Amino acid sequence: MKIRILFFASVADAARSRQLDLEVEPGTSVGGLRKRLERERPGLAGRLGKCAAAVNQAVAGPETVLSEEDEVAFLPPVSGGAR
Amino acid sequence: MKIRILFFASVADAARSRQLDLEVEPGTSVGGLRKRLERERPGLAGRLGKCAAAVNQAVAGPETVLSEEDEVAFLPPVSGGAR
Amino acid sequence: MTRVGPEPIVLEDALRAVEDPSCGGIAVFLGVVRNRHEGKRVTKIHYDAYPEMANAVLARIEAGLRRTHGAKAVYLAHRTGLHRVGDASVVVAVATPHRGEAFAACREGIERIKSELPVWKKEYGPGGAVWKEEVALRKPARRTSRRPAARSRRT
Amino acid sequence: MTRVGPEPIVLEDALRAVEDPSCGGIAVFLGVVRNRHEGKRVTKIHYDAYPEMANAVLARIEAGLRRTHGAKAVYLAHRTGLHRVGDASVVVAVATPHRGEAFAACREGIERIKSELPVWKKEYGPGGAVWKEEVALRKPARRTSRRPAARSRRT
Repeated sequence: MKIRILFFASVADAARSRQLDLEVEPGTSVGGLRKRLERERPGLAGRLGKCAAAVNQAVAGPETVLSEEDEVAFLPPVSGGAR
Repeated sequence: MKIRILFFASVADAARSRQLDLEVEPGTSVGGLRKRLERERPGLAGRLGKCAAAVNQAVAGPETVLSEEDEVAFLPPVSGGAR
Repeated sequence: MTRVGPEPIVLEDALRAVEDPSCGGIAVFLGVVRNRHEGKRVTKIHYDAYPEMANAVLARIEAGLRRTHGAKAVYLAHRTGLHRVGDASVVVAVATPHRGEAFAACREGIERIKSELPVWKKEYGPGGAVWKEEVALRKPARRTSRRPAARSRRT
Repeated sequence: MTRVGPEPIVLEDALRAVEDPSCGGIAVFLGVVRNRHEGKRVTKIHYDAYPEMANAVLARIEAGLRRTHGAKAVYLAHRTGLHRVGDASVVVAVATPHRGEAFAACREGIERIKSELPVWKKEYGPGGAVWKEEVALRKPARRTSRRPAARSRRT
């Protein structure tokens, strides 16, 4: 099934891309996708572990199972700002 | 000696005046002036006791002794506003 | 920068006054006339003031916010005269390097204004007008200990 | 009302958006780009964002401020793209009947934006540019428990 992946900030720089459409097996989880991307795309090795993930714009844990047409975003840490 | 007296808000309404130039004896205190005004000006009876006083624009206690040309203001309570 | 008078409050003036390249946070409080007070309808408000003293009190509050909260830029203004519902009567704007200080300074600014500023509010409603004289004016937290000069000796 | 995008932040828009005749207090926080960060000079900032999600997060924060603090009107905006020193990047404006609630809601608004909003900051200085990725993005305090719909099912 087809899903869309979004990268931002330093991860987009490392991926040299902000968006990626990918075929994955039914049953693929967010955590499984993360491992596959780190393995298959050299720039991403070690980069996605520090990211939160969102599925269809809502934060989702690694166990979340993906569906056809899902939009999966990897969200790096934010600055937080000086209080 | 001559002093200037200022009234505000409900006290100005009661005094039918915002400003009054008055001759007072040397040695007159803020508290003494307050008593005299309440006695001599009917509209003010019972009205100045709830006011703070300022001499030359700084809050001053009743014992403060006045000098020539002082500006004495009677400051009613304020609204405080709803927190 | 401080200001007491009948001119309308303009937020852009407040912002321009607190621009500071070292500051990342600007907190602003704007007090506006609302249509009810303690359950009763309000149609307009008149603010009476002792302007010379009010300006001096605002200047003292500004100095306090700079000293206590490290505020780099401060704008404090209270409008006088007649206000309609929705009109701004008071503004506090503070710029600080970080946001926590901006909030603390802004809050302290409006609380001190509400309790120390010689400004009085007359509320108009269907039942008539009434002065809201409820809280004794508080002596400023800090003031010069020197007895202030008499009128003739100032300017 | 919420807004994420490259348009400059205009404070008057925020104020107009929170006008409410039942409200006596408007608290505003404005985050601006400053010329230093942790001792280093900053010349400009670039904000990257996930705009669709950021707008959804802002809407959830707005709903939270209305529910928790009784905010009657809320304006939340974050600008994206390139900012110079002094440019506003984020604004939180909240109108409430009384001032205490306005401060509390405004503070909560900016804290939630800083920790929940999918917006990233790249800082430019004499030594080059660096993404400031320091705090794990926090899952919003409240969210719908329903699993959100996939792309094709939304619009």
